Formats: sequence, structure tokens, C-alpha cells
Amino acid sequence: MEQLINKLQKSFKLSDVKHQRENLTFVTVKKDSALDLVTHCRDYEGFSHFVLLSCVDWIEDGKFQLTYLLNNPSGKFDLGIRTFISRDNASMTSAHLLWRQIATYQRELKEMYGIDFPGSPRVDESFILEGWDEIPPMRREFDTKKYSEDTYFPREGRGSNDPATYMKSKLYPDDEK
Amino acid sequence: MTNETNNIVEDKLELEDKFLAPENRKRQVTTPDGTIIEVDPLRDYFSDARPQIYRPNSIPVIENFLNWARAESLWVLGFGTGCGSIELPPLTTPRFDAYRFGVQMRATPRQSNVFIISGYLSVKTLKRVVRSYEQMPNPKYVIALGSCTINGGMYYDSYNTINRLDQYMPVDVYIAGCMPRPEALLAGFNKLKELIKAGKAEKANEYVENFDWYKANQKKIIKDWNMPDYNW
Amino acid sequence: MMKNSIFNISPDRSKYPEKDAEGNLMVDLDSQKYVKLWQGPQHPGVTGNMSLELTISGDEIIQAKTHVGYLHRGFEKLMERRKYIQCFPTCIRMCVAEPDYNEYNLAAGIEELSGIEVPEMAQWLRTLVLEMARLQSLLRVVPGQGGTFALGLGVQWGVYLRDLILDLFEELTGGRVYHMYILPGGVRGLLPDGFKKRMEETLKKIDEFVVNIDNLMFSNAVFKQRAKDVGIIQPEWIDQFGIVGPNARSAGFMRDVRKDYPYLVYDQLDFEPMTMNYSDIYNRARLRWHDLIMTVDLIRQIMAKIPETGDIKAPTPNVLHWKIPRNETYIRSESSRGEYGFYMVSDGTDKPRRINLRGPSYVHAISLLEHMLINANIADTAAIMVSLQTCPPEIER
Amino acid sequence: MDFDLTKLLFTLLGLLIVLNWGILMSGIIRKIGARVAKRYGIPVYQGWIDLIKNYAIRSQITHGIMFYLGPVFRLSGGVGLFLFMPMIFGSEHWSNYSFQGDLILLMYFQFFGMLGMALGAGEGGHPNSAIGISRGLSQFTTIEVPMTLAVIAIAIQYHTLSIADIVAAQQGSILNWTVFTNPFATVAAMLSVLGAFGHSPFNLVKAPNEIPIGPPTEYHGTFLGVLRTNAAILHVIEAVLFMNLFFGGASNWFELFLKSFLIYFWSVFVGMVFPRFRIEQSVRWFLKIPTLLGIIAIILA
Repeated sequence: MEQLINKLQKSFKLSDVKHQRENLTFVTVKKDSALDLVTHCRDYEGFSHFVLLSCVDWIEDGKFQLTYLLNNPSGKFDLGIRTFISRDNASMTSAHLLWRQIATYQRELKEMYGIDFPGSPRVDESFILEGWDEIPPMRREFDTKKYSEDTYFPREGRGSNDPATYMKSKLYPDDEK
Repeated sequence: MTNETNNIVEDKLELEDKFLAPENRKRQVTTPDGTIIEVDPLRDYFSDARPQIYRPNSIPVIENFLNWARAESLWVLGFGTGCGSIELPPLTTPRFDAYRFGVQMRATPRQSNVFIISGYLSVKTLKRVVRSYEQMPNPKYVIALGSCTINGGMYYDSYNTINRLDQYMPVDVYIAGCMPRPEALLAGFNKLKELIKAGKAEKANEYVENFDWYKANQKKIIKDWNMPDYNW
Repeated sequence: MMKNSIFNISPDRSKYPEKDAEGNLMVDLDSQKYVKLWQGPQHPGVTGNMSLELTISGDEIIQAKTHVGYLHRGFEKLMERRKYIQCFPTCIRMCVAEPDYNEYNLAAGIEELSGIEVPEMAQWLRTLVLEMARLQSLLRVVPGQGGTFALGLGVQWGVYLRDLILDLFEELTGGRVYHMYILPGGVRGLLPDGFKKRMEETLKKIDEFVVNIDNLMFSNAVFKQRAKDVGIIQPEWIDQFGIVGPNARSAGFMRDVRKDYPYLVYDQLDFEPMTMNYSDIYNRARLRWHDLIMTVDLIRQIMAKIPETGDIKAPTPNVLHWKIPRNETYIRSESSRGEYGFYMVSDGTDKPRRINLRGPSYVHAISLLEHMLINANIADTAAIMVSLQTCPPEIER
Repeated sequence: MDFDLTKLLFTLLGLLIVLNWGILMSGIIRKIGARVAKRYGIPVYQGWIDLIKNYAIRSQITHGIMFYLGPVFRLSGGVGLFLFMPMIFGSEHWSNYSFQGDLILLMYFQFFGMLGMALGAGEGGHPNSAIGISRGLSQFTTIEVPMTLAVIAIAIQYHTLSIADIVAAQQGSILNWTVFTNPFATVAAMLSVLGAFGHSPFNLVKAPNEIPIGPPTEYHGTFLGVLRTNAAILHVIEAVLFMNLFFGGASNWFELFLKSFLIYFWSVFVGMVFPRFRIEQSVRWFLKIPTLLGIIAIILA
């Protein structure tokens, strides 16, 4: 794994390398070289299995983190490639030509986070939601509880304990904090 | 249907055109013999009449007898709407065997009498549930399974699941729990039978009586309403 | 199917329907050559609450689209506003057919992010629970393949035995479908008295069932005719589509997390997942049948090797103020459908920043199924779907 | 023909008996099926309750005039079959309106209900109905081939087209039954009866998990009640037809019940352990072995 990272380091600018486990490493690259790295890993380093494409919303930094997680089935290790894109007018190059399932991930991210992937097939069709006209729900600023209370007629008299106080009284009655 | 309501429908269609699938849009079609006709699927395929109230038979003896038959022959619509549907296979298999009580599964809403809402309903499913429910013939009964149909349950704060089923369709029997055991569902069937035999399960008529209220609630959350108001 | 050429009148589909310059089909529904047929969400052949939009010409499917989202509850959003310990009841509901993999993945992720070692006894118990979950799921799925061809008898037997396994679950964990047995740091309890004996009784019944289902399904001439040479997965698709688990193994690729990335105590158990060289519906069903036998054997091994007693829970911080520093990880385990993974990101607070589930159906039910259904017969739709073992809730979460 | 009130009343009574026996028979069969699956099963009287329930449904939706007529055609197909079928051998009252050459008419009536149903279900507009109908008609056409061959073989053997005469020729000893005198025709017909009853492996007309319910998808309430009434009659009549042709007929009601039950049970027994064919496989199957047997039967006759 170390060797591979060193090798990749020569041609790509990797930063923030983190060896999470002996078979899982995360690296960060710039937005424009991310897909080059993914393609390189697929074609030359044996990462033939694409595990997932995920997004993390770092609202305090104003960034989305996209994670491309690749797996090398023969070497039995994973490489997570992180890249950060801006939250405003979020957009990323589409990778749907690399693996067939990426189009589905990109469709989901478009719907859930509002990240655009120009050229990805059916990316503008609704995937999970239907007739959604709010901001994309997985963004951090979307308050699901408030939306639910405003929209779905909460039943009056539903008693809900605040879990924190309830658990505190049950589990840690002596806890001071 | 009066002209006035037709206009309202028309305005709404234009607003919601972006939600319409291409095959549901208005378009020109060439028939096999060469003439060109205009097709508006939303208007053509469905009747837009309002539902009717069907009163019970006025002779009590006959009505009691018919209610007995209805109660002993519950045909359940096989529509697993939520995670509760995992408990439906055990119901029809040796361990619990709901067939003993005259409960049978049907695949089409036209032939079913009981709709088991098996758990939470997302907005997208609710739209299909409303359609299926309205296609069922009168008298029809709804069993709501699980806490999430009562007050949202686990998903009280979710942006995509409804909190109370009774705002959108009348419910005959609630079964609490997450998830309710098959025995609870059997008990629910028995409760429903009691209600039917006592003549108290006339919720289908209640739905018609409060039709506008139910529709307003449904339309409030189903934003892409691209179907007729009442689905025959 | 190709043997009887007299009756083989299926038309040449290379030119018809026409394709445009980009290779997309040009389907004009108004031409009356095609019919749009929806299967689901209310359809007995569809696995769970999802729907297929099929464009058919005759009995043949020329275009298929999967529609999901009927079960979307926004788990990933909900977990972002719950404390780590509160995520457990939420996350197990992500896949109702086998919820235990969710709790294991979440617990293992939390343990890895905060550096907790799990005692050995707890590891054995976790392995036991995961294998029982696989067993109850396979008891539904293996005969379910016959069910798609109207062979309902096996389903009746299988679901009955599944109920017996759920009884054992109830005894061990207190819950029938949802267990919440695995907690960060360990598990909730030891084996009850006499559990091993009752488990053995149930396993004996399953042994009988395995033989019966072999006679009923795999030796059945009609089943063979229906299932052989239908719904083929080509080996080169495995990487193109990201196919995992039994579906990949049936095409000759050894993909089993338990062997590739041993977790819990799987390295102490003796098992060899089966691979096959030709992936049609029959072979996939056969492979799952072998998996069923292997799972029964694994449970027997676990029952023989499990320590009598021991520490079942490592000390954990106060769950109310359990803060995990900023970090990320990917945890995987082998569910009965294949690799089941959690991508977890923590941000230093007491709530997760992001938990993303990667279920096998995400690939199998959308990009792969849409591809496999083209040129299939509508009669085989349900069978192909079940043979991929799709589970909608893990797609949309 | 002179009007004969007694005969009419007996015919109606016979229809009633046949209807109730049909409902009871399917109840018993379902009970047996449940026991094979280790279930307790539905009550045997469930069929009657379902029927009452279906007639008690309050709201009916129609899709047009043929939608109404579909079940009516189907029912008249079933009742028509009954009217020309001699039920009890040697009985003046229970031979209904059978006459010389009724075998030809019965073969026609089997198709009649199917065609009427096709028109009605087609108007329902549901794609599943249309697919089910096209499957049903193509399968039924191929069922007719071995069945007709077997019937022709019998007609040649007994030199008659009257069912009553065929039954009469089989009396005396069990060895006089067609099943022993002409085994090839019997086997061909018994294989085609599997398709006629529509249990798996040949239930692709209704095929749950493919095109659930099939033709009657849109039918509900009273329409469905009529269809179910007809199904009960039709099952008994088909079984009685085969009983008359191949198993020596019945000399009393009890014998009829027993023999028709066994013939019906044969198809269910096969269906219990075999999954469903695809339509082209089913067509191919009927055109192979049963047809071949039918041809052999004709050559031997």
C-alpha cells in the first residue's frame, strides 16, 4: 500500500494521505485531477471494482467532499480518493464512462445534494424523490424535522422524550454534565 | 363535470408539466389509417366523476347476512408498502396461516377488500396507495400496520414519510408496534371482522363524505398531482 | 431455447427498434408497435416496493427502467441528527430482510473510529447472529426462486423454517425481526440455557428441507427448462457493473468478504464459498442452495467452538457524550446478497457527519437489471429480479 | 322438440348440484393443497362465502358493453356445455339435452366461453388482460389439437359421435373403459386436460408474478362472481366429459362425484410439484408428446 501511494505520488499531487487500516487508504487530490487518478488506478493499478461514490457536506468550509472508493480485488485493498468541490454551483465531471453504475450514484447525488454532473445519462430525471421542490434534502442546511412538522400533520399528544435527558436519567443518573 | 372545474384542471396541468412523463403529455398522434388526432392521456384515460355513496341495504337481516359474508371473506391487496410487508409471507404460511380465517391475497385492487398499509408511507408511495385505494370497490377496509402509520413512529422527523395515515384515508384498524408480530395482525383481522359484522366498517362512505378534505390533504403533500381527482 | 428452430420465431432485434446516432432506442409509443407495461409497485412478482417500467414488443422487453424511491425514509439524513447510540434503532431498518448486517457495520465502524477492541466472546456471538441472519434470509430466497415460476410449495416450507429461526432470534435477542443485539463494544447478552440444543433441532429440520428442495426444484424438469440459459451474467460485466457476492461468484469470480477481508472470527472457521463458471438463473439458485448448506455448517461449527462464557462488552464512554474525532472509514461485511458496506465520516461531535450505505442491490437492481432485462421475455422478469436477490430498501434508504 | 317441464326442472336441479359440487370440490382441493404445504388451510365452505361476498360488492365499474358481456359469454359457455352433457348414464332425467353428435357441439362450446371472455377482458383495457388473453387463446388452440385427435380416435373406435352411446359402449366391465381399450387416446387427452384446467405448469393465463390475475384483472364484484360461478360449473363439466369419454361414465351421482374429483385432482396433483411453463414452451409441449400420442391413437384406430 505504501509503495502504491509513493508511486502515485510521483504523477499525482496527493495530499492528506491517511492509512486508515492496512487495507484501506484515503488520499485527497485536486478536483481536476481526481478523475485522472481514478482512471489511472482502474487501468494500471488493478482497481477494477468500483465500490461507491459518496458525498459529505462540510457546510462550515463551504465545500462538498466527493469520495470515490475503489477496490483492488486481487490485491485486496481499497483506495478512497477524496476531492473537494465548492458548495455554490456544485458541479463535477461525470465519470459514467468508467463504470456503468456510476451514473446511478451521480443521479442520486444530483438529487440529494444538487451536485451537477453534466453529460451523465438520465441525471436530471428524479431518482428517489418525486415532485420535490425544496432545496436538496441531504444538504446540511435543510432541516428535516421542521419540514416534517410543517408538512405532515404531527399527531397531537405524541409524547416524545428528549432522548438525551431520558437516557441520562435511566443510564447515568449521577452524570453531572 | 362542469366547465369551470375543467379550467382549473387545465391551469394546473400547465403548472405541473415538468413532472409529467412524455407519454402523459398532450400530443398529436397519427392513427393507423392516417388521420391525425390529438391525445390528452390525462383527460382521455380516466373518468373525472366524483365518487358516490353506497348506502347499506335497508333491510337489516339482509345487510347482516351480507356483512357476515364480507367479514368471513377478506381479500387482501398484495401491496407491500413498507417494511411490515416482511411479515405478510409468514401470515400465509404454515406457522400463522391466515387462510384459516378466510383471509386471502389478491393481486389487483379491483378484487380486494382490505388494504394493509404495512408501515410508513413515503410520499411517492402514498400517491400509489391513494390510487389503489380508490380503485377498490365499496365496501373496503384499511388496516394500518405499525407505529409509523399512527404518528410517524421512528420516522417522525423524516422529510419523506407521512406522520398520520388518517389524514389521507380513513383507517378501520390500527395495529401498533414496530414491527407488529403476525399474531397482532391476526388479532387485527379479528377486530376488523367484529367491526364489519357490527356494521361499523363503513369508512368507504366516510371517505366520500369528506372527499374534499381528504383530497386537500393529499394534494398538499403530493406536489406532482398528475392524475384525476378520483381514480375509478 | 435455440434447439427447436421451427418454433423459434423471435425477430431479429439488431435493426428493429431503430436506434439514433447515440445508440439510444427510438421508441414511438404512438406507432402501436410497443406497449408500456408497468410492473410494480403493486405487483406480486416484484421484490418489495419498487417498479419496473417495461417497453415491450410482443412478449419481448426492449427497454427497461427501474424506479425506486417508494421506500425512501431519508435514513442518512436522520442519522446525521441522532447521537451514535441512537443510530442503531434507525439503521437496522434500512434493510428489513436481514437487519443484522446494518448493526454490525455501524458498531464496527464506531469501534474502528474510536479504537475499541471487542472481546472474543462478543465476536463469536456476533458471528453467530450474522450467520443466523444469512440463514433466515436464504430460507426465503432459495425457494423464492421457485416461487417466481409458481412453485409455491417450497416457499411454504422455507418460510415456516424461517419462522423457527426467528424464534431462536427472539430467544437470543428479544426481537423477532429487528434485534439491536450488537452494540458498540460488544453484544447485549450471552446464549440462553439450552440454546445449542434447540438450534441443533432446527438445523436438523433445515437439513431435511435442503434435500426436499433439491428434489422439488433442482431435479424438476420444468424448473430446469425455465431457469437454464435465462438471465445470463457475462463474466466481463462483473467489474463493469460492480457485481458482488453470489451473483459474482456464479460467474466465476471469488468475491466473498468473509474470505477476502476476514472479520470477526471467520478466519477460525472452515468454509469454502462456491464459485461457478456460468451464471444463469438455475446456477445462481443452485449457488444459493449451496450457500444455505454452508451456512448451516458454519452455524454448527460456531456452536461447537463458541466459548461457554466470557466478557461480552468492552467498556465504552458515556454514550451521551461520546464524541468521535474527525475521521472516515469504510466497513464491509458479507450479507447473503454480497458485500454490504458502510462509509462513515465522523466530525468530532457526538453525531455522525455522514453514513452512506453501499448495498449490493444498488448495482444489481438498477444498472444491471435494466441491462439484463433487454430482450428478455416478460414471463422471466420476476425470475431474473429474484435471482439477483434485489432488496429495494437498501437502494433508496 | 316438445316442451317438457319435468326435463327442464331436472336440468336446472342438475345445474344446481353441479355448481355446488364444483365449489365444494375446489374447496377440498385447496384444503389438500394446504395440507401438502403443512398448513391448516381454508375452510371447505370458503367458496360459497367468497361467492356471496362477490355478489354483495356494492360498487361496480364498467368499461363498456363488451365488458358486461364477457362474463355472460363465459357463463353461457359453461352452462351450454352442461346442457348438452349426459350426466348420469341410463337416466332419463339426468341426461340433459344430449343428442346424437353432441360431441362436436361440446368441442365448440369449450372455445365459446374463452372467446367471449377475450372480447370482454380486452375492453377492460388493462395490459395484463390483453397479454393473458393472447396467451390463453394460443395455449387453448394447442390444447385442442391432442384433445381433438383423441376424440376422433374414440369416434372411429365406437363409430358414433354421441356421448351417451360412447358411455353405453363402455358398460359391463371395467376393462371395457376406453382407458383400457384405447390407452393412447386416453393418455393424450389426459395430458391435454392438464392445460384445460389451467393449473400449473399450464397456468400462464393467470400467472401471478408475471401478469397477475390475467384476463379477469379488471373484473370485480358481480362480474367476478359470475366468472367464479362459471369456473365451478366448468371444472365439473370438463371432468364429467373426460369421465364419460374415457372412464366409463357414471351410473349414479356418487360415482360422478368420485370420478370427476379424481380427474380434477390429477391436474392439481401435477400442478403442485411443477412450476409454470412459458407460453412458447407450453405450446411446444402440447404439440409434441400429446399430439404424437393422439396421432398414434388414430392410426391404431
